[in-house]
Amino acid sequence: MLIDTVLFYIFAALVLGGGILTITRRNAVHSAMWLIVSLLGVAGLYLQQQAEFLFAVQIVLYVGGIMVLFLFVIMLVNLDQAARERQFNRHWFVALVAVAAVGAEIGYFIYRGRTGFHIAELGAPIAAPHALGNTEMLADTLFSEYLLPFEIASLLLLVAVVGAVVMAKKRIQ
Amino acid sequence: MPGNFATASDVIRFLPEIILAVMGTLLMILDPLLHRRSSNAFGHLSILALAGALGGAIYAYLNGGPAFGGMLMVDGFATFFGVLVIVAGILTILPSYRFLARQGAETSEYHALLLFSVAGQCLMVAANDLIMVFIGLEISSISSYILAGYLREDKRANEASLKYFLLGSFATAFFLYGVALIYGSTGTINLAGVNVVLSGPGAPSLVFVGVAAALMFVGLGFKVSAAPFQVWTPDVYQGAPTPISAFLSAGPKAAAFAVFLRIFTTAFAPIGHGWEPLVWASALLSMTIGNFAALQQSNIKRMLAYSSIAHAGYVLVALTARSEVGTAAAMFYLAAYAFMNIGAFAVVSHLSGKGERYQNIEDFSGLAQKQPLAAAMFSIFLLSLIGVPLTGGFFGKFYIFKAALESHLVWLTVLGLLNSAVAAYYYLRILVMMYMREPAEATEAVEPLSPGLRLALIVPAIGTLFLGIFPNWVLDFAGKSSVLLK
Amino acid sequence: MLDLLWLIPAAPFASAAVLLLVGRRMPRKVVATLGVVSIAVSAIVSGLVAIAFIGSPPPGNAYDQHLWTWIAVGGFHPGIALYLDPLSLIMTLVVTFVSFLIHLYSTEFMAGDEGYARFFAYMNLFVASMVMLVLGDNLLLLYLGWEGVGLCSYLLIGFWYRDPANGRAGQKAFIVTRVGDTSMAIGLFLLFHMLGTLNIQELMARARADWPVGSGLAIAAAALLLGGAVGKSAQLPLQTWLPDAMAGPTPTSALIHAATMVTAGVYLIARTHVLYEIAPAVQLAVAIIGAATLLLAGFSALVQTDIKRVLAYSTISQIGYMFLALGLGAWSAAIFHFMTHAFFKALLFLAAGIVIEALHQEHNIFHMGGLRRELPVAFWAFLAGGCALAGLPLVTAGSYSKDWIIASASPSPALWAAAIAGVLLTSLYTFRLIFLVFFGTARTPVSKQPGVAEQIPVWVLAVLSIVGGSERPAYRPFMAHLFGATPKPPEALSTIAAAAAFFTGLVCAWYFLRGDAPATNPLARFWYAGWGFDWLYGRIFVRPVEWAARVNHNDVIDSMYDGLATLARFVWRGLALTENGKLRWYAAAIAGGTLIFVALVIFL
Amino acid sequence: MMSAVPVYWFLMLSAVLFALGVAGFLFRRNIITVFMSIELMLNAVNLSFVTFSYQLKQVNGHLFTFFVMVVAAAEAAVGLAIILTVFKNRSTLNIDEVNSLKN
Repeated sequence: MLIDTVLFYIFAALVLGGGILTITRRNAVHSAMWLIVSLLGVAGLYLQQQAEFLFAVQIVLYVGGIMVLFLFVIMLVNLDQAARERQFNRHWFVALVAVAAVGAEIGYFIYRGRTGFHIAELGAPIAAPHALGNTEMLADTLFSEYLLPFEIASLLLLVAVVGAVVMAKKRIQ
Repeated sequence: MPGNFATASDVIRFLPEIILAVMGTLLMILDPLLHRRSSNAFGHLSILALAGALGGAIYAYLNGGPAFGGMLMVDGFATFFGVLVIVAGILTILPSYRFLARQGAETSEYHALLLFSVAGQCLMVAANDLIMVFIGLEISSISSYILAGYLREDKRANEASLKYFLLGSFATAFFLYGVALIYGSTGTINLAGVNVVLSGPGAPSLVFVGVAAALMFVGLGFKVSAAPFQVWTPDVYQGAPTPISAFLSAGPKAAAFAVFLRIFTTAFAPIGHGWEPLVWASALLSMTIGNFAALQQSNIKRMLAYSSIAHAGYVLVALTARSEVGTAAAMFYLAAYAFMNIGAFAVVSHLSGKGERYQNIEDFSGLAQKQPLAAAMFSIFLLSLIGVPLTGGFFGKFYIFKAALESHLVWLTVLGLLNSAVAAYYYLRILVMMYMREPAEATEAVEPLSPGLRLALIVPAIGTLFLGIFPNWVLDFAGKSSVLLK
Repeated sequence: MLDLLWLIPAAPFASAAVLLLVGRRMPRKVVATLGVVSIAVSAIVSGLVAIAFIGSPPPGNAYDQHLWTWIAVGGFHPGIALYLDPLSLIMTLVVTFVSFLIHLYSTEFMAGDEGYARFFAYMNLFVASMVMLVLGDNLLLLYLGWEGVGLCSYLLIGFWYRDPANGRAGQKAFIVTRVGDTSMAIGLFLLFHMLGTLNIQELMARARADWPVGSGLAIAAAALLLGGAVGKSAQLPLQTWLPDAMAGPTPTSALIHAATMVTAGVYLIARTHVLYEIAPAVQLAVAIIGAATLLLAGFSALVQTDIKRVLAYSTISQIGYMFLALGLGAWSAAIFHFMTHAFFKALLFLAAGIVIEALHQEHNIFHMGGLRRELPVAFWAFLAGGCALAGLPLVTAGSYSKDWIIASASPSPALWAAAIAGVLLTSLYTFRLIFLVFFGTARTPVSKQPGVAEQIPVWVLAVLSIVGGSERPAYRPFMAHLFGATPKPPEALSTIAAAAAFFTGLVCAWYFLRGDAPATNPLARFWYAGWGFDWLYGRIFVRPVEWAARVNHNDVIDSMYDGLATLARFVWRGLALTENGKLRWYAAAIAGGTLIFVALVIFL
Repeated sequence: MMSAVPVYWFLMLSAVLFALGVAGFLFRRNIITVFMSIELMLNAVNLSFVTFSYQLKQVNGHLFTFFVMVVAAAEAAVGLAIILTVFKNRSTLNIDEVNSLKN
């Protein structure tokens, strides 16, 4: 049990440290790198909560796919110029207070409602996550109950492909 | 049920989306074959697709019911909004022919994205599960982001697209956080399920679900441009291609309102007293900000954007009523609004000229002399936006305020009426420009009305007047369909 | 015959639609024919309907023509339905008939104007809306007509749009009446909400049954409706728009801003008189507003230099009489005065139009003079109209209606005195106008004599201004069905007092008010001109007049509206700041909104 | 089986991460970094979903997370394309300089 707690702290540190550095580094490439660290931390937390499939997807899709895309774009644009610009706006203090307030608010109410999560459990759980193994259970649900969203997600991706092509095409005419 | 693939009835109830998705894909396939030869063909095909989807939606309604294990609910409500967004799609395409030709833009992707967007909205309005709401919303939004920046050489369109995209994703994150909290506190993301848990014994505390509702309000309020999440609207409407501004103000807005109504009057109905103050405040803020900001606005697209914010406020008044009459009133209003607003934007698009040079209210000077038909139709739309009797806008407002009064929202009603009094001023300014000024540069340069545009003006005008003179039929249907919880 | 009722609004509406859409391409003859004939149809139909109605009154002395059900949801079924009773019959008759004459006049008056088709389209639309307002059997139709006439008024005031001042006048009219309209809309909503029906007759019946006399709801509803009436009829404190509205073409001023639209407020109150009967406090307010307005507007009329503005203030003042009558419960007297006023005021405006046209758009009465011989038609018309307006006893229509009102006021000495003082003022400004314009020496050459199309309406109206009051004996029982029989007030004393006031005014005007310079500062001017002027007159009369004129010269109340506009601009500027184009500000707004919303939920 | 870590710790962590994302969105001037902040917010949401799912012994939350990831991928493709176009037209990625549309 102790190991769980220790692992949680390690991953949480990765998540938060990565997050903070993501939004404070001047250089966009560094930000992206720290974002990857943060995402890996989240992946670790998934694993800790027995979401193996999502752990894999997080690494393959997020770290391997999305972040590479980010880096690619950062390389494409003029980095030097971006780096020279002031990175924070003048009203950062006001914004910081606002954000702290948002965080505090949500945190406060999660803390207050922490007992609330147990109240609303819908009867008996469908099945313990381990009965079938996470990935199998996920597949089972995905291809029955969630068939429609799964199919429709393809439309979403098609839209994204068309959209990206439209935006990236050369001159009109 | 689990393990089974789609049944025949599932497919029938899903017909409009299938038609739209298939036709959209077809457009992309035809692109290399048809390109340059006849760019109008894509427009024709899209209208065909939308007409098919319209038929499909009606056929689906006749065979209505839940589909895909309760993911979708094809009922009167879904059909009403489905038909609405499809018609909005058709009315967007009609003025687009000339518009795209004038700007020298490709037509295939434009129409494909439009079809996809409409498909996403059809999903949204029928969604009975938060995951479908989310995916529908995203399909509709992502296509809209691109469409807003479709003229990618145009700096303004670019900027509109960027702002819409970044702020949209920002708001969506809040929405998702709300969904997560709902899931955490009720253990389900099915709307009916949420309702059951919330109204049953041992429901989670109001604070908890209330915060979730507030966060979801952020995401949906953004899409319908309700204050204080309306900030993007003027910039995006101004920068986007005019037919797309029209579309944004009708299709995605109506669909987002449909989701709004469905979630808040079914899933969150048991905690109505919790979210009512939020909607109340947002309604009042939207009306006031929209109307006052529009007062002195000189850019017509921005002005219509502010007016769109104000109209979102009126619909929120109906939502605040928390009654079936309110829901029906919102439905009717959105239908009327779609007609009058798309019509108004069609006139703006007609006049804007190459590169959308003419966007000022002064540019409408003397339109009545040059093109009496366009001016007369525009007058109908403006009068309807004001809420003059015999137009759809009047009945919409009347019905909304009636619903509000029945729910004892006296102050909101009075403030709403005061607001609509203020609003008349800026709409009439345009009327004055058209009828009481000499033609100026823009009106001198205006091109003759193409057949497509003629339709794009006359159809919404007929719709607006029809809803004002014979509102019965639509009101009946809305009244019947507003019973979302059986 | 009664089933032709629908034609009365339909004919002008159809003509307006045609003229708006294709009028520009039609030859002027066709435009004029269409514009006039459509109104003629309305007038003839209303004549036929009137004959049928009076000849064989329908059961209940009212006729309801249901055209189709507008909506039928949630237990209420307002229809497109017309309701004809003595009140709406009189209103319709007068409106269509006077409209017809004024349209006929316009065919010549507007002949040189490039916006010919537009003019007739708006005018026809106006007539259709006005008739709808009068005949509508439910609040929705009433409101439709109300908004419609407001819109047409706005469009017509700014008709000669090349002068920006005209546009401003139109906007001012719009904004000021809007204040009243909003009050009325809220009042209508209140009525509908509390009594659960839109049908006016049912509303009144239910109000009478449900609300005790003096109940808060009745007072609120009556007061809110009064707000609308005050705005539309240019009564205190919303009177300031009407003089500026004279920027419109003269036939417009005659039709909309004198004879018909501005009396819509009177109609509204008469139509809902039940409400005022159960809200006596508001009814008293109506009387006081009427009395105050008729005096203040009378003072203002006395010092104006623009011929049309004199008439405008006179209109405000005369509607003040109608309000006074309404406030006194003399409903029929108010409507009777509406009718005679429609005749003589339209006549005065049309005659003024002839004068203005003849003198190259000269509006200043101090640049006129001696037109008695140059423009005899205008002179005789003006004389007939002026006598009716000022109430030349026994021979003019105006005296019959006004004496009735004054007699009704006799129970209240203060109101009675105000009414008599009003007669004196009316007589003063009317004859000042006549003397300045038609007597003395000519200052501007006459360039045009009125043609047939202008003369016919003027003659007809002149005759009506004289004899239009003679049917009063028949009128009184006719209206009694609706308003209840009221005992005929003793009129002898009032008539004598009014006659005395009339002649005093006439004589004073002859002696004191024929100065040949603008009376912006009458005291000084009169000294210089050397007209018989004595210390008493200066002390007792001119000073108060000057004071009243200055106070009421639109400044006080106008600045209030300016304040409103400034406030709106201020709010706008604040809001404009939030739209600064910076994405991060927008995001901050969204985040801030979220913060507040979440806080609302947690802490509320 | 149950982790010794109280469930609301995960939720707190997720809330803080969400707030960090909001902060990044509001502070940063580089559009790409702003966009990355959105990814942080989405991850915070996902973490909440997984936690709740674990708590409820369901896989529905996992599925929602999965779809959020799919959507994130789609948004990334489209968003980066939009950002590239903006850069091509304006040669800047400073978010404050993209403000030609305003009152």
